[in-house]
Order: sequence, then structure tokens, then C-alpha cells
Amino acid sequence: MLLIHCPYCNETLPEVEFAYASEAHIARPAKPSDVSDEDWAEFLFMRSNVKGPLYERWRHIHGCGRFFNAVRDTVTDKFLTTYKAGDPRPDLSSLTEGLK
Amino acid sequence: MTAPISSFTPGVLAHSDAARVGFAPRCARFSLRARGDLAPLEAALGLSLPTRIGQRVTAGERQLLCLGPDEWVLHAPERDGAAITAACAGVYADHPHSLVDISGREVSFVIDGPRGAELLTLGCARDLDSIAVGEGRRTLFDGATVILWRDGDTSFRLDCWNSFATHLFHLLDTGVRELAAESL
Amino acid sequence: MSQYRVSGRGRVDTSRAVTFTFDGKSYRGVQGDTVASALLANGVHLMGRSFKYHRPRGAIAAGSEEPNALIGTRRGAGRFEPNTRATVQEIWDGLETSSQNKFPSLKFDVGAVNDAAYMLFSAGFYYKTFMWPRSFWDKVYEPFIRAAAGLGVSPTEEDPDHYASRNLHCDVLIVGAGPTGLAAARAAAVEGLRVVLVDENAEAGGTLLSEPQARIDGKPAWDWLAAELEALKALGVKVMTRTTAIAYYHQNLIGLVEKLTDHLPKLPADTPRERLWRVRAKQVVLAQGALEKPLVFHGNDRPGVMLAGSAQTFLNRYGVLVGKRPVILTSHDAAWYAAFDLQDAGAQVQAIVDTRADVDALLLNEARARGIAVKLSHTATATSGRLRVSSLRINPVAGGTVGSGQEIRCDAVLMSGGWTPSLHLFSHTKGSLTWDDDRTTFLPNNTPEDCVIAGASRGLWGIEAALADGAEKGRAVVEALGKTGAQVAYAVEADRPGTGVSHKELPTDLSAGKAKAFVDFQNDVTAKDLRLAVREGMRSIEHVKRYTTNGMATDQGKMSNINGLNIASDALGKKQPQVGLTTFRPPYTPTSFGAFAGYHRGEHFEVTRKTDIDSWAEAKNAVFEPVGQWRRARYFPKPGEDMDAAVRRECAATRASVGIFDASTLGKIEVVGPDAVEFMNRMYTNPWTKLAPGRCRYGLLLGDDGYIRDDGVIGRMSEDRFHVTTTTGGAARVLNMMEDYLQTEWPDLNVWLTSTTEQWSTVALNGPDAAKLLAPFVEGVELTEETFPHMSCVECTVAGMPARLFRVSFTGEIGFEVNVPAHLGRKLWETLWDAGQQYGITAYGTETMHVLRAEKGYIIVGQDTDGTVTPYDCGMGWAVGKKKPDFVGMRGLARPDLQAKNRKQLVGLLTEDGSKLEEGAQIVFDPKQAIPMTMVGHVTSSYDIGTTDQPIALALVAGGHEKMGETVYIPMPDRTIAAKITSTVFVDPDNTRLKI
Amino acid sequence: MTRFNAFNLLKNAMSGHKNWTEQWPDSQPKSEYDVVIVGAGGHGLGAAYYLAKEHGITNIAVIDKGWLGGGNTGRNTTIIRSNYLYDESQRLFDHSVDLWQGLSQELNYNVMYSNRGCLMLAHTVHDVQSFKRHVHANRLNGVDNRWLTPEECKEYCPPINIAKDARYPVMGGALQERAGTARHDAVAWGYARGAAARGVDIIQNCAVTAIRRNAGGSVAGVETEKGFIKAKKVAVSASGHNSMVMATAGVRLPLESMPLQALVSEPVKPIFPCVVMSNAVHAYCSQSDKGELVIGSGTDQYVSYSQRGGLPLIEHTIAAISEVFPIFNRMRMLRKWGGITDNTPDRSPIIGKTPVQNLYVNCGWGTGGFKATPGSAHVFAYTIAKDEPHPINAPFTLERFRTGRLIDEAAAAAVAH
Repeated sequence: MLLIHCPYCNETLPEVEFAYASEAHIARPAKPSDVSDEDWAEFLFMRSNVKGPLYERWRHIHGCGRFFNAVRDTVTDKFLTTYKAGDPRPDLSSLTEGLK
Repeated sequence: MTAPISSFTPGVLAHSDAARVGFAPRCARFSLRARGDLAPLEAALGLSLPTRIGQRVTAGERQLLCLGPDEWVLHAPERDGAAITAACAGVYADHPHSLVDISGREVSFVIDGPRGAELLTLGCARDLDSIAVGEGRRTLFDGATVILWRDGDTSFRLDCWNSFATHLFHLLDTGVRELAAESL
Repeated sequence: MSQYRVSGRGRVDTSRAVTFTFDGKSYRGVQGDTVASALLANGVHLMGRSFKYHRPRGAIAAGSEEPNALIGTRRGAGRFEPNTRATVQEIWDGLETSSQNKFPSLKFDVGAVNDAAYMLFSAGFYYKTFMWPRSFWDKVYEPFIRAAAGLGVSPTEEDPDHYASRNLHCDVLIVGAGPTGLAAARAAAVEGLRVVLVDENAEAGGTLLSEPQARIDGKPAWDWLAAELEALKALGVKVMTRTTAIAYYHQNLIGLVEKLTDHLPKLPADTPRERLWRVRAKQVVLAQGALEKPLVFHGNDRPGVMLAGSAQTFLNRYGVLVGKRPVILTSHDAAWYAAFDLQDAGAQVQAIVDTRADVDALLLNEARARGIAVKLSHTATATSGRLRVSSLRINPVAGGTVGSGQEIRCDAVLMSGGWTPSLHLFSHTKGSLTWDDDRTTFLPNNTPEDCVIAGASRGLWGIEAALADGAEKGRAVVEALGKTGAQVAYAVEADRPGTGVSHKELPTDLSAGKAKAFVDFQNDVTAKDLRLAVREGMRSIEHVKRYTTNGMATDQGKMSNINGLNIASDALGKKQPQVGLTTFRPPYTPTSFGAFAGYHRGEHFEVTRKTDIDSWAEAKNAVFEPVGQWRRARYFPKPGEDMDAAVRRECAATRASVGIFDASTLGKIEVVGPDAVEFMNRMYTNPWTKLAPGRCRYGLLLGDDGYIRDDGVIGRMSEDRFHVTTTTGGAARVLNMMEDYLQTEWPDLNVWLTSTTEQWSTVALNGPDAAKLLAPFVEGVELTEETFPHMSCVECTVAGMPARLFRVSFTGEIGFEVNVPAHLGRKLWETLWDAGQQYGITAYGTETMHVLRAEKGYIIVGQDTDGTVTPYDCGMGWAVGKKKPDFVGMRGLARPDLQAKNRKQLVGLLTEDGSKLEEGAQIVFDPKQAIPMTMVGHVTSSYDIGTTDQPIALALVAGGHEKMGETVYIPMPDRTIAAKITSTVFVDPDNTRLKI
Repeated sequence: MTRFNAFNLLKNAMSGHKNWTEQWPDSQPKSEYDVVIVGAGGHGLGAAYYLAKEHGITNIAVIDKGWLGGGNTGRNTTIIRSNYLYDESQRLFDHSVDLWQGLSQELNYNVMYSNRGCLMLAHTVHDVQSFKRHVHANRLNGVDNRWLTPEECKEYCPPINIAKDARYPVMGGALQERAGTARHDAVAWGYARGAAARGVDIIQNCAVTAIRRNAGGSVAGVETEKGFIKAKKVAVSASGHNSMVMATAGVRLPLESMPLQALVSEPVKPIFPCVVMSNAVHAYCSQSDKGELVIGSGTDQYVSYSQRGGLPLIEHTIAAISEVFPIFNRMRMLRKWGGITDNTPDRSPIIGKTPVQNLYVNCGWGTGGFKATPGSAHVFAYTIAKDEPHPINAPFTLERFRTGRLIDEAAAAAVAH
């Protein structure tokens, strides 16, 4: 069971309080009607599924209720950082050793 | 236990030398959501809105706990319910927010006794030491979302939705006996 | 006292006799005995039979690593466990134990014929045969293999015990309460940290319990231990015995299982049998110690052949001599001390046979002083004795050649192949290992977790080294937690560190094919099997393990992994690290299911959510059904009624007068804010802007893939406030989906969502008399067609209770849904129930609700849709806002396949012969075709207990909307049913019955 | 290759088993192959076997970053069944079950396929409707699957608790008698031995780092730890690594890789005669020939390649087992492990061509890949050889995610495994 830092509560808490919400920074097209079937399929289904640092979303569903973003190494399951929804995607190289 | 939760009467439900579980009297409960300038709402409610999650304020018989960046839960005497609704409605036009009456949604258990804090470790995965006395948190207890109010070192209130109450009480009741049976 | 019990030795209480049974025979042990120590005290070595060859076996070890002495343990009805380790189970008066995997008896087991034919049962033999004839596998071969395998028998009764779990947070968790763990605990405790110290044994102390001769800081080991434990407890250390650290999970979550009652003669009230602890520690110290390695030689599995260290433990901890004429066989100093202890306790050690040429002079002198014969540079090539070892055959080894053998008579062979550090939990952390050539073992390297490993588990032998490393690592942990620890030193006298060499199988003069030199005792894997696996191309230890099953027995390789690796790498001509170590998998020792299930058994397996009205239904003998986490009344049978009769009555009464229904479980979400209407426009397919306050509308929710996710009636309570209802099962999912879009895609919207599912109890009244019944109780609105038309909603008072009143119908009758604060639900229900008697009010359940709505063609999401159905498929294009720029699912709906002709569309079906169709039945156009048939749809809902004069059904049929009036066919096993495609509305198509 | 049979076993027994030969050589890569298959699991080795046997293509390398069969092939709960809902799935999995029937003889390697039957328990009215829909659809497709009453379920598998007052009462079950289990390692080993005997190179401990493409865009070969290997065609079936490998060829997949845990109990004498699946409760159980109860857990909620899983999931899985089979509560868990499952949005696999010419993929099996091993390998080989899908895997395209023509077993039946 992971320990996850909620950037809103500013606490590191057991995974059971959180719900995974898949890859982050996949924005829903502003005008869906204008996008092609390919692009819509890309938005709906295609995922990078990175083996290594993955930008992903979690929701502190049993806590503050907020969706937020995280960077987690999917090989070690260690979190490199978590940040609020809407914050810019942090640059990987800038990320130091995972949160404790 | 198939009795409806509405048939629970305030008072002690289970107790041992180790811990005690009581049923709290009904009260008016509101979920308040707001952003931006909170002053008008604070004026309307007669208490300040803490902005750190987990922080609590008390004004007279009204207690308010910050649950999220734009979310608070408010407990007040039942008789205050209408006044609170009216007061908030009064400022809505200029300061839109969401006030939802959840008085009927939840009940509260009171947990205390020398090992009250340990009793909660049967169902709560988070470190209770991270909830300071006088604060509170929304968290998970035995699979159900609950709000824990820490009123003292070993005394807590646990708010849960009606339909989870008997299930959660069963665990608390088991724990009350289990803890008492332990040779310390 | 039993003949092998030595007075003045051990920590058992010889003044307190304990009686238990083994295979029906009664034995006496003493307080503090395990089943194994008690049997050994009675001279019983034969305790079990092996897995494949059914060879007689005795205890080889004294702890949880025991592979052979597995027994069934019983405490009366319902309390039986197979495969219990006799070396771990403590005895109590009345304990019943039994041996396993034998027939008819342990002493004479016909299964042992396998042993005679062992040449056939080589590694992987079953992959090579049992293939002809094909049909024989299921009928003959497999049953034979299955019956031969399996050790003990399963329990057959429900477990009457209860189990518990708890979460625990601490600064430092220390696994293993031997000298290393004790020293680490003190180092952390003196700094005021929250320390937890756990040990799987009945008492703390580890090796100290087996080495009373040692003196620590001037005190005898046992005195020091007692004082130290007191001191630690005084420092607030939580010391947990009979507690096994079973697994190491992410970020220092360690699972512990505490055994609370298996050692007690009487079960105390309110005490669980076992408790699972989920410990979250800031730092972890692993001090699991090391396990002694067996030596691999022909006949090394005979009862009486045992690890030297374990013999020492049986003597010093339990006061039991495992033999009176033991012979020691070793490649390590440790076994010499065992020889000395046994000799000093009255045994006549026949000889110390060491494979090494050079041994510490001190040891030689000690042996000489005791008059023990010593044989250096010797190997062992055989043992004899049927059910108990009676002699050991040893041969000199010179320049790699094995000389002629000599028999040594004995009643026990105490062997030591050196020690293997316990790296189990460390490797659960995905920690890396390094190979150490001197010690021929793996040692811990790096771990991603906040964890240190100390003492013998990193290859340090002896009590002094253990204490020193424990103190050192304890200090490291203290400093990792930001405090400054102190240097501590321990003075140890009569310590017994030792050195030794490690072997593959011992050299022998037997022809290799003949030797039965066991590596994995329980699974009967021999050195020969391992070499065969390599010969057949198995090059990784994983392959060798899986091919031979070495290390897969219930000791999980504790006895066999390293010996297996040494032999396999020798066969491959590679260094051990290139062959690799099989990963240690949790749990550390086998762990009862009950400990994991914990409190979640029976009715508390999962929460059962009940409405406030549920208790009324229960009192009325309703039959319930689980829906999501809720239980809902399915129907209300009168005496003698089955479901069909009850539902028929409930349906008829509702259409004739009035029915009452508990709709409280429907999901409810309050949507509030200036942008509430915009949010609704974006989420739901329908347009909401024009919906006036006080009115409600059926809403349809799609996923962005265009398929129906949920539906429900939505009321606009005021300009900025919507009362949204969802399906019972969908409530949480829908709210989460809404929050996801709101927080992630449209954070600009000024609107908030609150779950009000449980704020309200919802009582639904349906039927021609519904308005008449309800009206007298309503204050604030008149229930007329003009003042409160169909699809209206209002906040008012009902029977003096604050209420949200909806005029909606899911039955086709005049309908109302009264929402009152949840705790008033039963009160409202009973009020209406009593008043309704004059109209013959009838309570109905979900089944009747399903029938009545189907007669009107209202869909149930999840029954008439299945996640691949669009609004157009169910003829609900009317619910899709065409003018809206966007809504969730709009783009998805435009994808080619969702626009395709001939999609499966929802239609009604009426059978030609008036028979009822089965839900789920498949539909074809051409009934004469051969199997596999081309199926064009299926029946989603079907009822013959409603108010229509013939059975009705809803179905998804390819291109159904274009096929009104056409006939389709439903091929059933016995016959094919013809049905006509109709509209989905079977009752009151022009909605006249909805009018007051 | 020494034939496996009782006579040879006896003969070798007499000579102390010293004359058995290796089942497959540990090959080093050549510079060029007609086909390079990435991933030496059952699916990849099987594809190589059928390419060699049925399509006459033998210049093949099967490359794996680790030991053959070391991925999900050796980490699953070995459930084999074909009673799926949609025609497409039924054809694919039933083709597989057909091949399972004779696989031991086909490979001259006893994979211990055991038709012990698979019983899917219904615990809710919705389950009953859904499973009956399966039963009817299967019947008209010629796939065996029949409905059992609770009492019949109990008779078929006595450890099941059918008490009416259970938290999740058993309302019946769907039984496929042809379904069952097999010895997972033997499947990989048998295919490896069969393929090697036909000239296929099996290259272990050699990670493929990238797929290289020609200027024209078509496949050129694979970069590996042991250098570049030229290949006319490249086929990828590397469960748990597909996204990365395919990404190097510029192909994005609709996959998320989740940890899946499984466990076994201590071995006991035969007590559990079949496979039981209980989706509502999340209990999946059978008993191995060694006597262990083999139990499947659910997937953790997050993407991970760590092959570790969480404790809460194991607690729930065991609680589910004790709920459905209360007599097992005092049994003990012996060993628990994790695998990586590649999940598609519709929980159906992708088998076929890709936008890159001569690059083929077989992935997205979620928790159900083992059962499909022979069938999937067989049609994958066909697709590689003919550069067009076999009719059976034609619907399982990557394209379906654009058109929306999903094969949504998950949505249709909420069936895992």
C-alpha cells in the first residue's frame, strides 16, 4: 500500500484514502466536434503507459476530495512529486529523489 | 442489528474498561462550499472559516471544520438550522456559494475511554497522531468515508452516513470488547 | 520424566506436565514444549511422510523452517488445521495432533511404493508421460497424481474462531528479538522513539535461548535477557512475541501476524485467534538471523538426522536430548559446540565427523577433553535404519577421491552445512543482493526502502558480533530519524562465533544414479534431480526450481534454496550469481486465511447498506436482493405466495389503487451555483437552460465514448440549484465522474456538488389513488393537474415533515416521490401506510417496479443497456440536445460505428405462442440455420407477471427500429419461439393514466 | 530431441537419467532472421512454433529480456475457459480450448490440461441475467456452458457456501465443463522445445531496446543488448513491456499495465474439484495437482511494473475466498506473487497488424491471457505469415478504438479473468 502526499492537505497518507485516475495532462479537446476520429480515439484511449516516471492523476476521494497530479516511477512505485491540478507539468530533470 | 439508525437514542452504546462508544445527539449539519472572499459568509455564520484542511473553529454551539480547499462541514444545534440557511441565502446573490443541509445524511459516534484512540486503529489506516486535539479530518474507517473530530487525547467523534452506521458500530463494539480482553 | 528429558536443562517448566495426543496415542510433555520437543522427549522421531516418495521423516529443525514434521492440529469441532509445524505448535492439555500423507499408518504407509519406484519419479517425469491414451489424463493419471500429492487434509467445517486486524504507526520496527534486535531496540528506545520489537517465537531472545553458556556484560545470557526485556518495556518498547513479520510492502508497510490463542488450553472470551497488524514504520531494522543448512548426502532425510543447531536448541531450550548416541556431521564449527553441549548433558557423542581437514585447535582440544572421537576430511555416504537412523556411513576423502566406508552406530545424526542469512523480508523490498564467496551465500546490498539489515542476517556470526551490529544499526536508524545516538558496547564471554565451508552434495562412492541425497526434503527433490534439470536445459534457478519443485515446499526454500543453488551452479559450471537466487515471496511463513480476512466475514464481509425503511420491510417478511452495497426489498410475499404471485398482486394493486415503494437508495446529488445550469448542459445529453424552477426532467448521462452510463430524474429546485438523481448502483460513480470533469476540465465553472443520497428517505407513491392519499398531508402545494402537473417538484411539508416533493412516475401511473430527511423515512412511510389502508395500499419491491416500468418501456441502465448502447439505440434521441455545442459523449456518439446502420436497438417483443421469454435469450432472424448461428440481439427484460394480458419483453435487436411488426426467433434448447417486434410501450401509450 | 513417453522414461530411469538431452538450446542471435518475435512467453513461443510447423518459416528468433516463460505465463492462475459473451471472443477463446484439448500430444509434452470445469457463480439478479445471456449466446455458438441452480453448484463443488443469508448469496452459476486448468510452465517449455526442434532460435537474457524502421517506414529489425538484429518481420508479444517496445516504432497503444497478484495455499489432499469464479465477490479459485489452492486476486488500481502488490487487495481476496468457501478459513497462504497485466479499454486483446508495415502486435490480454495461449499463438502466426489477420482475430484490431467497434466484455458482463 503506497503512501501518497496530497498537495491540498499537505499530508502524506495511506493509499486507501485515494483513487487512481489514470494518466495526467490529457486535456479534453476544447471543441470536441472539431477533432478527427483519430484524435478522439487518442484522447479517449491511447496512453503512454510509461515504464519509469509517469505523469498521473489521483483523487483524495476519502479526504479533501481533490483530483491532483503526481509523478511516480512505475518501476519502483516511488513518487517523485505530487502537485495541484492545473499546475504546470514539472520538468523531470528538476525532480529530486522521491517524497518521503 | 437491523433496527433503523433513526431508532438509535443518544447515549452509551458499548463500553468496557478500555473504551466506550456513544451515540451523539442529532444536530444540524451543513456542507458549505465557497471560494474567494469568505468574509460575508463568516459574518452570516458568525464564525471564521479556517482555510487549512483539518482546522476547526468553534463559536458557541457551532463547530466548523475545514475538509477541503473550498469545503467545510458545520455542526450546530438543530434549532439553528433554519437561521443558518436563511443567513447564507441572504448573502448568496453577492457571494455565490453552496450550502447543503446534510442533517439527515449523517450520525455521529462518540469514542472515548483510556484506549479510545487505539479502538480507532481497528479501522483507520492513517496515523491518528497526525490529527491534533481540536482538529479533524475526513478519512476512511473500515471502508467507509468518515469525519473524525479529535476532541481530546483519547476522545473522538466519528461522523458517518446513516447506512454505514450499523456496520461501523459492529466493528467498534467488537473492538471495545477485544481491547478489554487484552492483558495489558 | 520422559526418558530423553534432561533435568536442569531448558526453559520449560518440568513441574507442569501437559498431555496431548499424536495419532491417537497420548503423550506427556511439559509446559513450554512444542509438539516436536515433547515427542522427542518421548523418543519419538518419526513424525511425518514426505510428499512424493512417502519416506518416513522426523523433525530436522526446531523452528518455523521445519519441512518434515508437519502435522494436523485439532481443538474440537471446527478447529482443525493441516500442515502445522510440530516444531512451532506449543502443546496444551487436550491438544489433538495427527500425522499426514500416510495410509494406513505412519509406520506402515503403502504410498511408500513410490519410493521403491523412485527412479521413475525423477524431476519433471510427469511432463514426459501420462499422455497416452489422451482420455486417461482426466480419469486415471491426474487423480492418481493429485491423491498422491497434498500432504494434509483440508478443514471441512466452518471456522468458529474470530480474527482481528489493527493499524500501527511507529518510528522503528525491529524484526527479530535475538541479540541483534534487542541491541537495536535499546539504541532506538533510549532516544525516546516509538519502537516495536517482534519475534515469531513464543519468547524473545533468539539464539540466546539456545546458548545459556554465554555471558553478557558479566551476566549469564538468560539473566541478561530477562533484565534487558524488562528494561526495554520500561523504555516503552512494544515487544510482540508469537508475532511473525510476514511481508514487507511499499514504503515500510509491514504485515505482522500475531498468534493469540493457539497455545492456550482454554480460549479466552473476546480474544481473536490471530491478529493482522499493518505496521507503518519510519525505519525498519531486519534482524531475522540465519538458518542452518543441511548437508546433502545419501539418506540425509532419515528420522534422527537433524540440524546440529536445532539439536542444541532442543537441549538448551526444551531440555531434550534428541539422541543418546549422536554422531555429528559438519562442515562448520557450530556443530562442534552442539556436540559438546549434548556430551555435557549426558549423551555419548559417537564421533564428530568434519568434512574439513583443518579445524580450530581449541575445538579439537575441547573434543579431546570430552573423549569424543574426531574424523576430519571425511564425507558421509549413507545412513541406515528404517524408521529411525541407526548408523552413519562415513568415508575419508583424500585428494578428491573417496576412500572406503565405515559404519558408525548412532541414534541421531546432527549435521551442519553452515548458515544462510535470512534475507526474506529484505528481498520483499526488491532489495538487491551480492554474492559472498567466502561465506558462499548471498548478502544484502541495497534496498529502496528505509530499512537496515543487521546481525546474522548479514552474515555476522556470534552473539558479540550480533549485539555490536544491532547497536550500530540501531544508532544508524536513530540518526536517520534526526537524532544523535550513542555508542554502546557489549562484553560477551563464552561466545561461539564459528567458521566453516559450504558444499554442494557431499562426495560419495555410490553411483550417482543411486544416491538419494535430499535437498528439498518435503518435496523429495534430490541433488540428482537438480542435475537432471540442468542436463535438460534448465539454465536459470527459476527454471530449475519450477522443473524440480525445489524450494516450493511449505518451508519455501528455507532449507533448500542455497544447497539447490550450489548444486545447480556446479552442474552449470557457473558462479552462483549468474544462476541467480529465486525470489523470496511473501508470506515469510504460511499464514492462515483467517488472519487476512480479519473482521470481514459473514454478514460483515462487506457493508450492507440499509435504508431507514428497510426495518419495516424486514418486519413484513420482505425478500431482499443485494443491489450494489445496498439491500433492497425485492417483493413482499403474503403467506403461501411465491415471487410471481406476490409480484402479480403488487403490480395489479398499484395499477388499480396505490402502491408504496422505498426509493431511498436512488443516488442523489445537489448541484448548486451560478453555473449549475451550464454544468448540467455539459454533463447530460439533455438541454437544461429552459427547464423552469419547480420542474423536473429525465436526464441521460453518457461517457465520452458516447455510450449510456446512467440516468435519472433531475429537478430544478431553484435557478441555481438542481436535485439530481442517479441509479442506485451508479451514485458514487456518477458523482466521481462529475467531480472529475468539474475539477479537471471546467475548473472555471462556479458550481459545487454535494452527495445527498443519504440526506433523504424517498417514498414513492404510484397509482390512481396516489394523489388522493397524499394530498391531505401536503402543505404548500395543491396536488392538482394545474397546480402541480406531472414532472413538477417543490419544497413543501408532508405530514409535518420538511420535504422535497416530486411528481414523477416510473410506473405509468400517477406518481409522487416524497423526500424527507432520512431519519424521518420510516415515520413518513408508516403515516402513509396507515392512511393508505382505505385505498388498499400495497407495498411493492424492486421486482414489481421492474415489471411496471417495463410495461411502459422505461429502461433500466445496466439491464436494458450494457455499456455498448447509445441513446439512439434505445430510441431516446429525444433526450439528446441537438443544439448544444457539446456535452459529455456528444463527440463519441459521432464515431463511425456508433452511427452505423443496423446497430442493436431496443424494441418490444410479443411471443406468438404467448409464452414468456427468458432474459438473456438470444435472437435470430433465421431459425433454421445451423450452429454457430448468427445472433442479432438478445432479450433484456421479460415478464409475465404484470398487468398486460400477455407476456412482454424488451430486447436489443439489430436494426430493430426499422423492423416493427416483423417476426424474430428465439431458439431455446427444447424449442424455438417466434416473437413479433413491437413498440417498447405496452401500457397506456398516450399517458392518460398519468393525469390526476 | 528425445521423444517423451513411458518407454523412454523407463529406459532413462534404468540409466540413471543421464542420457536425457536438453529440451532447447540457449541460442545466440544471428545477424538476420525472417521473423523476430519479442517476448518468449507462451504466446511468443507458440507463435514461433506454429510459424515453423504450419507456415514453413523456421528462420525465427524469439527474444526475451529474461528467461523464457518468466513473465505472465509463469505467474497466472492457469484458468482456461471460452464461455465469453461476444461472438468474436467466443471464437477466439474456443479456438484456444480446442487446441488445448490435444496440446500435450501435439507438443509431446504433458501440459496437464485438465477439463475439470469452470463454474461462474451469480450472486445478484444482475449476475443471473448476465450469465444466462452468456449461456444462451454460447449455446447458439456451439460453446458449452450451462446454468446450474445453487444446489447443483454445491453438488458440483462442495466447498461452496450456498446459504441464503450469505452477504452475497449464490443465486446459481454458469458451468463450462470443457474449461479447466493446465500446468503453466509446461506450456512455455513445450512450445520452446517444439519450436527449437524445428530450428527456431530462443535467445534469453537479451532485452530488445528498440524496433528500427527503414526509411520507407517498414520494419528493419530490432536493437538489442547484443546488437542489432535484422528482420523481415517483427512480432511483439511482450506482456508488461508492449507499450515501451511499440513506442520505439512510433506506435501508441491503448494499454495500461496494472499489477495483478495471485497466491497459493499450503497443499492439501483433493478437496476442490473444479475452477470457481465469483466476479461479484472477486474470488477465483482452483486446486493444483500439487494440492495447493490457487487463488487469483484483483488488479491494483495504478499503473506499475514493480510486480509488487498491496496488502489490502490480498486481505479482500482472502476474505472473498472465506466468504464463498468458509471451510478454508483455517487454511494457510503459502506464497503470493505479482504479475503485470496489460489492460485495454474494452478488456479484449489486440492481435494483428499495426500502422507500421511488417510489425505485428499481440497484447492487451488483461488478466486472461494464459487461457488463450494456443489459440492466440496460432492466429498470430497466421497473421505474421500471411500479413493479414486470420478470420478469428480479424475483429481484434487496433483500429476498433477509432471506429468505436469495441468488443466490450467488461461492460457487458463485468467479468474479469
